[in-house]
Amino acid sequence: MKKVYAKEEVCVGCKLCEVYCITSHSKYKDVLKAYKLDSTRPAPRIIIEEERPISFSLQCRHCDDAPCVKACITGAMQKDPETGVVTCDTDKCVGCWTCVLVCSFGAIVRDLNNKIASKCDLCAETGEPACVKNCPNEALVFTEGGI
Amino acid sequence: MDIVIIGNSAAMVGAVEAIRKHDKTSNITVISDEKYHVYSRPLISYYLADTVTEEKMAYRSKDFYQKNNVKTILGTKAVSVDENKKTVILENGDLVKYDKLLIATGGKPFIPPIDGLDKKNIQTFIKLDEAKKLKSSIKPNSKAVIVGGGLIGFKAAEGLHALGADVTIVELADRILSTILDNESASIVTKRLLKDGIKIKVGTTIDKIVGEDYVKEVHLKNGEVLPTDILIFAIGVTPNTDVVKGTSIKINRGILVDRNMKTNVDDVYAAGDVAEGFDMLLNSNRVVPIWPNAYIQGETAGLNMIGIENTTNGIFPMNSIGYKDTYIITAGIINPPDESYDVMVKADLDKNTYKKIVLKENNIVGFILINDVDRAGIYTGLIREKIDVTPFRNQLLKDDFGYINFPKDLRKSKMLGQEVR
Amino acid sequence: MLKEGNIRIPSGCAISGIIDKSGAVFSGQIIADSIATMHDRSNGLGGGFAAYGIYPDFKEHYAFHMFYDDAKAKQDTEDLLKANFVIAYEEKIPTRKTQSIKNAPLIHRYFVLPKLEVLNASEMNDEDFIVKFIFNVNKNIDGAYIFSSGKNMGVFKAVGYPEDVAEFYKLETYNGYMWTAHGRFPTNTPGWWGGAHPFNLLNISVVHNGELSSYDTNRKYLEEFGYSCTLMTDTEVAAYIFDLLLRKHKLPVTLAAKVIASPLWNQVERLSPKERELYYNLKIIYSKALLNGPFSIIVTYDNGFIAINDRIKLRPLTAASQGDMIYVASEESAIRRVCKNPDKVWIPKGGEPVIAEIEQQNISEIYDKKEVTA
Amino acid sequence: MSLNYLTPEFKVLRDYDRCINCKVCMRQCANEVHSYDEDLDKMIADDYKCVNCQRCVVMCPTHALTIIKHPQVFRENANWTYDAIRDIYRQAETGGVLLSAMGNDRPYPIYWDKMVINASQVTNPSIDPLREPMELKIFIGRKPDKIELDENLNVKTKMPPQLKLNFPIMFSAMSYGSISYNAHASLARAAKELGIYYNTGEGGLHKDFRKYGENTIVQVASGRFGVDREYLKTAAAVEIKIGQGAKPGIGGHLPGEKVSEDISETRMIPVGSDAISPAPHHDIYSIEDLSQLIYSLKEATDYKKPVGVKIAAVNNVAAIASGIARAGADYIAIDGFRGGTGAAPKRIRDNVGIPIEFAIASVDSRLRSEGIRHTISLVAAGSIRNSADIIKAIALGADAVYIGSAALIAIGCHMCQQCNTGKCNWGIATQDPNLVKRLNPEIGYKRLINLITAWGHEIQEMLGGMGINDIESLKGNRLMLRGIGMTQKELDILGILAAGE
Repeated sequence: MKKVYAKEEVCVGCKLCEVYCITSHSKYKDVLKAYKLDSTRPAPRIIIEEERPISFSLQCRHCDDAPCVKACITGAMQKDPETGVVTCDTDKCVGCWTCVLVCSFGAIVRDLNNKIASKCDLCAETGEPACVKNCPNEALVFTEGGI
Repeated sequence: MDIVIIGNSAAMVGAVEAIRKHDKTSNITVISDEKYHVYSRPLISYYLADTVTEEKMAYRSKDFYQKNNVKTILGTKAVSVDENKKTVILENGDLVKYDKLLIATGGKPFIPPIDGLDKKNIQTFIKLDEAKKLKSSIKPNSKAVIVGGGLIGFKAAEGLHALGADVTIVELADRILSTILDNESASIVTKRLLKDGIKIKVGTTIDKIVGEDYVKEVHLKNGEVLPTDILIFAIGVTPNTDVVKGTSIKINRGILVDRNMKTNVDDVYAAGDVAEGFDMLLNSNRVVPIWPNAYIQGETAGLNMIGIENTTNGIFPMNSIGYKDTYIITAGIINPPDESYDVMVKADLDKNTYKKIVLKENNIVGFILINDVDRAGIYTGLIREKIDVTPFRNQLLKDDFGYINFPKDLRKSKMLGQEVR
Repeated sequence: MLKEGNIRIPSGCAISGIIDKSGAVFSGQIIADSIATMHDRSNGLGGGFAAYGIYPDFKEHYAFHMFYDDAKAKQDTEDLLKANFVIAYEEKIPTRKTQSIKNAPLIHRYFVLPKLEVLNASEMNDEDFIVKFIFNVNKNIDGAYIFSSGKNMGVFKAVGYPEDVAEFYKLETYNGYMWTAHGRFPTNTPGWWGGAHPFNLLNISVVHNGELSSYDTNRKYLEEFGYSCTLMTDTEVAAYIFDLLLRKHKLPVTLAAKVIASPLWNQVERLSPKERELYYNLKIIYSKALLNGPFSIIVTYDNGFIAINDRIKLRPLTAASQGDMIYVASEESAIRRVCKNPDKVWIPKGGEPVIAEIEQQNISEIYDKKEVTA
Repeated sequence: MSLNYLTPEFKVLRDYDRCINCKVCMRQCANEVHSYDEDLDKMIADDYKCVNCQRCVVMCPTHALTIIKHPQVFRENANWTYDAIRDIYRQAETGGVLLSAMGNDRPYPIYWDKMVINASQVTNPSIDPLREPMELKIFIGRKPDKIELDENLNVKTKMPPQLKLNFPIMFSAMSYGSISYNAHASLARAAKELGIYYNTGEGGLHKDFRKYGENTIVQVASGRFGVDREYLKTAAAVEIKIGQGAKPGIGGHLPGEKVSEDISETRMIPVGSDAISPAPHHDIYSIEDLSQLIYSLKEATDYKKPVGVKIAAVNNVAAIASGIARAGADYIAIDGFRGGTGAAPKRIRDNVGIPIEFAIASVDSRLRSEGIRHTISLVAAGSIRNSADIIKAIALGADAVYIGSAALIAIGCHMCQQCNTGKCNWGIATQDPNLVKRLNPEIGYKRLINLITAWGHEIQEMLGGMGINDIESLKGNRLMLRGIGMTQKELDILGILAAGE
């Protein structure tokens, strides 16, 4: 399946991916409004690691054998059998963080405001991950089969 | 082929989902004494605390059985197994034939043999029915005594406190959550509970129960007497091996299984809290009664039952638990038994954060994280994959420890889609 | 108003050329009739003819055709001529009064050979000597212009329609084995006799319809080889390039054609290794001799002509054959006028030359034989 | 510390209605202009540090930033200008030579902009490059006077080595050290894909880029950095650098702090040591010395590679070029006074040398008058800004052009002229790994390809307009140019007529 991969050699550590991740998952799909108006502004679903000069963003790998799905105590975490996308049903999620415990990528974010596990859904709504689309240096690629 | 699963929880779901990925035709029959659609057992404390409705406790969607073509016999207990005739005997005398059998009966609560157990308002807390019962009997300011400060007791305390009960935990060990916490981390958690008025008695246990029809007070071994409206036993669970008693299926603490989750008897498998499977850290068999293990073991059993060779790498204990704003994630060996382990700790007791990593040789074998729990799974992964942490050992405790601290090759092999399945 | 030589003037034109490959001669009336058919392609500001084989009596002598604006120019030129040449014969070129031909200069011809002692002192071969002399006269003697300088051939040109020019020069009285004609349509000149076509240097004459976009590049390239482009016309440049390629660099005429209308690089890449090597060198060495822009051109030399278009054929050119006769012209009508039933009529592709040569002469083998047989 | 008289050159305008405190600006500014003030809960800016590189402006996701020239003025004075006064402040403060970067930015006339190009009307059909072939391929190298054939039409001429260019454009010499690894990677890869050449500059050839050797011109400069047998063998051509337009007569100095391990290996000098290129080659004090070096390099490369010479355009450039042609060079690159640099003394950059337009015209005229123009190729450099400049350069007599600044602009340079500080926020003129990675060669090479392809299309369009379908027919075709607003003397030197003539 197509996944987001980071090229750390050209990640500039600007964190625009985070800005656009938030925007993409905000009820406004606009940076300014997401930040200025959205009272329930979501947490970014991206982890940015930085130890200069290295930096990269890391998001859910949508593992084939997703441990988070198996470990989830509520059944909120699901892997779509068709698309392979792992998503968290926030209605079911109770914020027990078992997924956080088992995700070896550390890619699941605790959204403490909403007490739900927050993770990359590959911007399922728009079909193209906002982080990839807006990465100013093409350090993120959305592709099949790794890089 | 007829596949029979005794049990209707995580291991069952793991097995069914694994089977149906490859095999759409075999008959699957699920037998359980509980009458409910498969639900999430860990959510009973959330149910108790009113944070989830019964509706939302469904572990899988309502059409789970139908979608997976599973026949269910719910509300009827399986009482024994005839491994020679390949038959499960139900409490109503019905016989269920199997070609492959998965025993996933889970655990049963342990209640010590003490005086006064016959009083009312004494119960255990591992099933939905028990949660319902508890919920109906509790009233604001009810005095609740929980015997056992382990995972179940801890969550029960949270739920009861949320309902306005006056809660006291009685724990024999010197700290609560003694299997997953060390002293320092337990003190942080204890402090948090005390702040909410939850009382904790450690180093002692129940001596006897006093009351007429209903429980009235509990006498502790240290002499203390606790006025009690409701008494909950949460000392622990033991593998529910009743159904195989008297068979040739070998039991130690739980049903002994190999790495395919097969018992010593052909065509009989066991998974979940009832099974005593391989613990990769102890390098021996052990009952690890936690939800994720149950699913994974069920999955492994399911695959092997339909002839797809699959082994688990083994399991190890891991828990994510919390009380309101206090988060606890732990895994593996957290209290090293001998000198051959190394321990790294970073604690900030003012901020109530605690990070402990236990290493054996060059591998992480366990950790405790209190509050600073983000990305805990990276450590879990390092344990699970037995990755040599030597190159970044001194960075393990960093606040923002992550893939960036991995050697480049390791990082890239993990991150860039070259992960080994 | 500036005339040719002071400014570069583009022009449109009609061209026609006829050769009898057997070497038999025929009257100038035929070419005059041919070019007259294309009257509308010229505007009366220039017409002319090149005729080969017309001076059999002086066939070893260089025949200089001269325009003089006045007696002084004539005197100065003749002084210089006499200092350098032995003049076998000289005369005013016979003309007849023609209504539409006006303002004729003095028109003379001289049949000459270089004086041996002067030639030897110059350390040049006689052709280079002649060329230098021509450049000298045309550049330095005000009002004098040598417009024809070959052997056994001559150029006749004037300001006027070509058919009037033929009448003026009494061309029906000349007989040659090869003729070309030109009718001119300059865009911004009063018309100057010297500026009319054909353009000639030694035995090479050029009639040309077109405009060289590469003019300045070609011109500067030629200047490096000692050519002096005094007329600033495209035809002059084209003539010199042929002079350079054919006379000085001894290229076969087929290859000269591939220089001025070179194949594209992607065509070169598809050739055989040997040809690729040849064209690679040819294109690189003679890149600035490529004639760029629209043209159809007939270049006549001793024993034949080459007619060719620019490589994307932006100007008309039709060819025909009947027996030993080869015809080329801007328009088929100009051929049909003098050859009612040709054996074959064709329209050459851009950059593909029509080469027609006297057959009984011993012609060195040329590269592309297919192109030889018109 | 005494008072610094300098006021900020630029002013950062932040639209707080749009600022979302995302700190992208802060993370992207190597000059540390932006910071987040916790007390104010606002992003703030230190105008003093701003060099107007516009990285933050471009990166800001809400377009909240604008950089303007600081409105602070001195009392109006046509003589003591803003720059004149500030330069004195700087020198009074530091006691040092003023350094600057990129090309001469003084308001000298730009002769490209005083020339206009011809097009066909009526008498000569313009050619549509979308329909008709249009050749841009050229060859750089010495050309024989004539072709020699045997009787079977086999070529007997020995063709000297040629560089084949699909476009009459090459990337100018810019050393690894002055620009980043990723900048080199972008240039090299683009050159390969385009079928043109890039030039290592004088800093050696990084081992990673040897694979681009067929599209690489290696430089041999006065410091001889990175020059060894393999370096010469790897390249497609060798260029002796005598001078560059931005600083004729001046050597170079790459400070030791920029000499990283990688650069050290590439330049073949110790890590951390200053890389000093002497002003002259100390083995070339005369034209005959140059000839010796040319032939030494030809020997070293078995006469299989063109050896060119790059000089700065100076007063006597025509005679020098003639000497170089006769000294055996295969091409001459002439760098005009607006050519860029990674660092140059400002006074020299702004005052020494002549415009490339004149240099090319006079060199071409001179070589033609000597009858040797066709024996050598001429490359024009020094601020070629667009395809029209290229058309004009070639019509004036160049065979090809070098582009340096334009190539860097294509990959992100915003002309802040601070290359010498090593803090290039665009990852071009820097060795800071944090900044270098900002230039993604994957993007960079494509942008370069786009630029050259676009210019190629424009050149084809303009050629077609002139009725030309081969760039060769534009070379020295000065009739295609006309001058506007020039003196007769200038027109004469350029060898062009005035518009309307």
